[in-house]
Amino acid sequence: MHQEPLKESVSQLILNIAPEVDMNTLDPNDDMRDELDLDSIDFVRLLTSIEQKLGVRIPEGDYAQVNTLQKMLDYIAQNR
Amino acid sequence: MKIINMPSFGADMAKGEVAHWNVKAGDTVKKGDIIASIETMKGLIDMEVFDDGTIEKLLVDEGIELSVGQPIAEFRLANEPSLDNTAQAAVSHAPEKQQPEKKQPETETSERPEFAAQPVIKIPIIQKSETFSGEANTAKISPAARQKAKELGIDWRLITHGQGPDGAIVLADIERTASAEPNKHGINDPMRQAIAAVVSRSKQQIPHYYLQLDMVVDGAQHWLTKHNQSLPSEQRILLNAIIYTAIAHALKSFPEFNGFYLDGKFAAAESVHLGNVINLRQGGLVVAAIHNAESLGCEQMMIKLKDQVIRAREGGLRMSEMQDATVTVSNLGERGCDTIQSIIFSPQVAIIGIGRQRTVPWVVDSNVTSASIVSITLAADHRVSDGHSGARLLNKINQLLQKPERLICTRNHSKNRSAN
Amino acid sequence: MIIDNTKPHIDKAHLHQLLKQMLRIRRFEEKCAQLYTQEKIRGFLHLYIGEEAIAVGVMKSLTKDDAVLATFREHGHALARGLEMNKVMAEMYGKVTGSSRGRGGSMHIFDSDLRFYGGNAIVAGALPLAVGLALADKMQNKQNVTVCFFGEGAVAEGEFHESLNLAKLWQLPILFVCENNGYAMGTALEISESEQHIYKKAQSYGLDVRQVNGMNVVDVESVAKHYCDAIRQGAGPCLLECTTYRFRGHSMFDTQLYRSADDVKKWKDKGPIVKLKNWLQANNELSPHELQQIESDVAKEVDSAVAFAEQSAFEDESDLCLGVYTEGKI
Amino acid sequence: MNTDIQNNDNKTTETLTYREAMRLAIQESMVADERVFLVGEDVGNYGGCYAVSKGLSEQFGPQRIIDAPLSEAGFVGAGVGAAIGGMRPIVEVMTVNFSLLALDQIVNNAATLRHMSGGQLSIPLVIRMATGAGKQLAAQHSHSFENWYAHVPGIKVLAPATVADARYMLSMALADPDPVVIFEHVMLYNNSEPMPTTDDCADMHKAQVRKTGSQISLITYGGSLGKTLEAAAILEQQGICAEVIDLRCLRPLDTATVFASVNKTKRVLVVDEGWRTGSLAGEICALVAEHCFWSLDAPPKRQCSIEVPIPYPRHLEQAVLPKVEQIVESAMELVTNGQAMS
Repeated sequence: MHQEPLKESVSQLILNIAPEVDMNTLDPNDDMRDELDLDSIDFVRLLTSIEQKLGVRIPEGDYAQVNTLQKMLDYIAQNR
Repeated sequence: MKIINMPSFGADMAKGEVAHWNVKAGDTVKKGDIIASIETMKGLIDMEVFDDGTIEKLLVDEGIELSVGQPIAEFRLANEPSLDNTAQAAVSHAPEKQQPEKKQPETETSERPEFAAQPVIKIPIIQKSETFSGEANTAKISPAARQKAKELGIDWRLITHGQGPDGAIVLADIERTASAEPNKHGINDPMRQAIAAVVSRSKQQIPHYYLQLDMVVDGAQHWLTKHNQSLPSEQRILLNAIIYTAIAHALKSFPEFNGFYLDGKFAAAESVHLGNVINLRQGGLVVAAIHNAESLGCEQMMIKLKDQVIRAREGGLRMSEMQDATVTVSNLGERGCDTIQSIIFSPQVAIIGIGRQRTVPWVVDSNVTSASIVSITLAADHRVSDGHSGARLLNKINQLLQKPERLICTRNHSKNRSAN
Repeated sequence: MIIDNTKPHIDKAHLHQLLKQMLRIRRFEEKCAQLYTQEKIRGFLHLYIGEEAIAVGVMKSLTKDDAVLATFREHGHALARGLEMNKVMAEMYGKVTGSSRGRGGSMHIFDSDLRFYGGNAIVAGALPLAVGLALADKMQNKQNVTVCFFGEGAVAEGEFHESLNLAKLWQLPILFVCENNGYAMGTALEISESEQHIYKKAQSYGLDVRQVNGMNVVDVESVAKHYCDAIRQGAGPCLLECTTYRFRGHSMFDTQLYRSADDVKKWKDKGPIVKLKNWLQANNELSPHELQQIESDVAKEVDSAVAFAEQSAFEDESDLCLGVYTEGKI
Repeated sequence: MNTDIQNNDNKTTETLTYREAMRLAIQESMVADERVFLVGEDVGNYGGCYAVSKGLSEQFGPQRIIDAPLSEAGFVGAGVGAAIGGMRPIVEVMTVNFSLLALDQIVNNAATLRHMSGGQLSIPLVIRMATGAGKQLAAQHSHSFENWYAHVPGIKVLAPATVADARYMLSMALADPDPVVIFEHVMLYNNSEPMPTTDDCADMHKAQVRKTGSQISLITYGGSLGKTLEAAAILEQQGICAEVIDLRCLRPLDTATVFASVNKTKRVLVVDEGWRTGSLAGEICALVAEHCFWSLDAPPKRQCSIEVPIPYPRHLEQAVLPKVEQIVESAMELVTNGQAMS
């Protein structure tokens, strides 16, 4: 899956914020914020690290398009 | 021309007086002649001249007290310029005291004590503000225990009675509270025990009363989206930051909700140290104080909130942050619930809960529409305040929330904006 | 007691040298007095003016391996023993170029190469050291003499009794030289000692003793030479009592109430330099030009010593603790 | 008590007394270096007030085992002079009580000359003195002034408490180029231990952990080591694990060993036969407060003699000196914070 390296780096960014999370039990299509118990500040920190590390800015308006891991990966892939 | 000065005959001789001149202007003298007798605290001592020459002028009369080194006569050496080379001249002209060269460190070997006025070191008297803003309790704790508590991130203040001499908290107390597996959930988790101790004491001792007000946040949310639109995610402001700022600014005008109730008396705090309840990822919570929150704008409040959450989760909160909150705000985040009825953190006297943002049917001018609201609750100590002022506080928060643009800037000086 | 007439053959050059040595001390001490009034020298300052003949006379009979111990009135002994005037003056200033890195000052001048084991601020403090140094020389069968100078005030100290007894008991090679200047600080000998003849005290321990006029450098030299030779051949400890007088106060801050001005004047006329100078001039052994030459040489030496001290630096504070123990090397 | 030591070297014996150990040390150093000699009151014919130098005069002769008259300032000063002069003297001052007459020579000459001469004079001198109380010799003959000497920069101060230290510390002191004062507690002379070897004696500057422990550091030296070890044994039976540190060197203090122990155990009790005010125990408590403050779980404590002239009657003398029971009680109080042990 050509997205493999991207998934790897996004997972790492998530682990920086929620170290105790087990990424492989996360269903890529579940709502990340619920599953990983990310509150608004955690979510903003995640977006910030994506913007800084992967160079993709996700405006507030598009938050709905990135609420699952899979949708986030697709969104990033399209906008890099 | 050479100046003869009041000679020093000993380290502890600061002053001298010409008791009697043996010479007058114009007299020629030989090296070693006694030209005067000097009155010192030990009595009369002869003063000799160290060169052949002539007394040009006597500069001081008998009986005048001078300090050592003051000129008393002018003297012309016998054969100007005498055979003495520079060394002699170096010595004879105005003699400075035995000073080390500039670059040398100041090692004053002259024992004549410098009684120059000692600079009076003005010890700044710390204005103990009459309103209480310091240490909550005066319990004693051993340095080792304090160190261990810091390492384990335990707020030792939560331990009411240590086993040390007259209740001092010692290492064993800290280790007992930390004796369970630190990362295992369960009632004997030291964090859990510490929280249990506080909340049960608060619940039993503090007569809580509860108020709630639902506040429309559409205006604030709209302003936020426009504000964040062009900003990188790092600088975006969350709604919570605006609500915290509104609460902090409102509290400035309601001192009876911001301070400590101790030994039967309430003392309002000088400024608003807003306790921010941070839920730790493995469970449990820590309360970190945002100092002087009443003077922060929501941009700065956002930075503070993010910073404290990061440090709380990495165990980096400072002891002072964990101790001196004067009022607390609790929120359970977006997936929390509609309203929170909180327990006050003794010895504080109020706690404000923020429910999750939700859309509800809302009647405006008898038309039913929808609105996005947040339920703000206040739990307060009835010994200190009453429902009437609690309600006015909640309305003040609501009023500030409707004008978010006013909350953006950092207030330079909270004093001159006393509201109401 | 007068000395016998085995005066050694004395020639003019030797006498000029004695005169120059005494003048070096006299002018050095006068310059120190001046510098003290200008606060360039601090602490205590005890001047040797009037007693120069003793140090100069005794030092002439010593080899470089002999050991010398003096008292707080030690500038004359240091200069006569051969310490550079620059280093002694720098020590008075407390400069790091001084004989003891500026740490001792006027009363604590040392030079281990010349075995000049310094002054000592404690009256009679050096006497036991002299006993030990002589003991060490004897144990290592070295033919050295240890010379220990002290004032008549020291005889009242227990260490005087203990040291002289040990010296004779262990038959040690020590020449004790008592500079009897009549006053222990402000206390005249008459009111401090039951037996005022110091040499008689020493005799009670079995030491070979002699009294000599401390103002006559030639007599002092010849008696000292006689004793040093005897000691080197194992005669055991000897004591030389030199009657002398200090023309200045005990130290700089001394009103000298304990003696009369004409008493001082009387002694000054019989001073060691005046005595030798008059004798030489009377016997046409000292022309005005020669005297003037000696005086100007001495003046140059004193002035350059002052300049050296003025320009020298103080010891850096960071070296303060060096030398307390050996590992803190200096 | 095995008093006479054959002088041949191949002598092996099961045990050695403290006195015999010091005698062997002197004998050995005098054989090894002819610059070494012993001077002191009654060291020759009489064989030494505490019989330490018994037999040495016959072996080395009166020129190297020198009986001195009662002139402490005299012969101690002579020791300083001889050391400057190239010898390696061992001066025996019968007891610290008499050393007061020689303090001027020790402080103003021995300790000071090297520094004050700008490093020119070296004084490789060893001064040995008996010290301490316990033999009912009353006030003038029962002093403990190790703290006086440990206050003076320029000398080193040793307190050998074991037979091994008595046996091997002297040669280290003689090898040191600076003056060293060795205190031998009067109550130790009859102690007997198995024949020690050189590795039973660490470097003279080092303190030694005589018993490891985890709950409290008992720090002591010289004559008090025995009672401190006894107290530690009693504490062990009562479930308290005490560590015992023997300082051995009182100047310079081996602070590294002290701090390591206190930082581990969190509590410290210093046992010192000197009077409390201005005592070595005070110095150690100050050092601990300055350097181990953050690991202290109880205030540093001292067990010293009561501040009175040591009385002659036995029961009073014992009442003045630190006792085993007191050490146990103080340690117990520190460890249990005054509550009964659960």
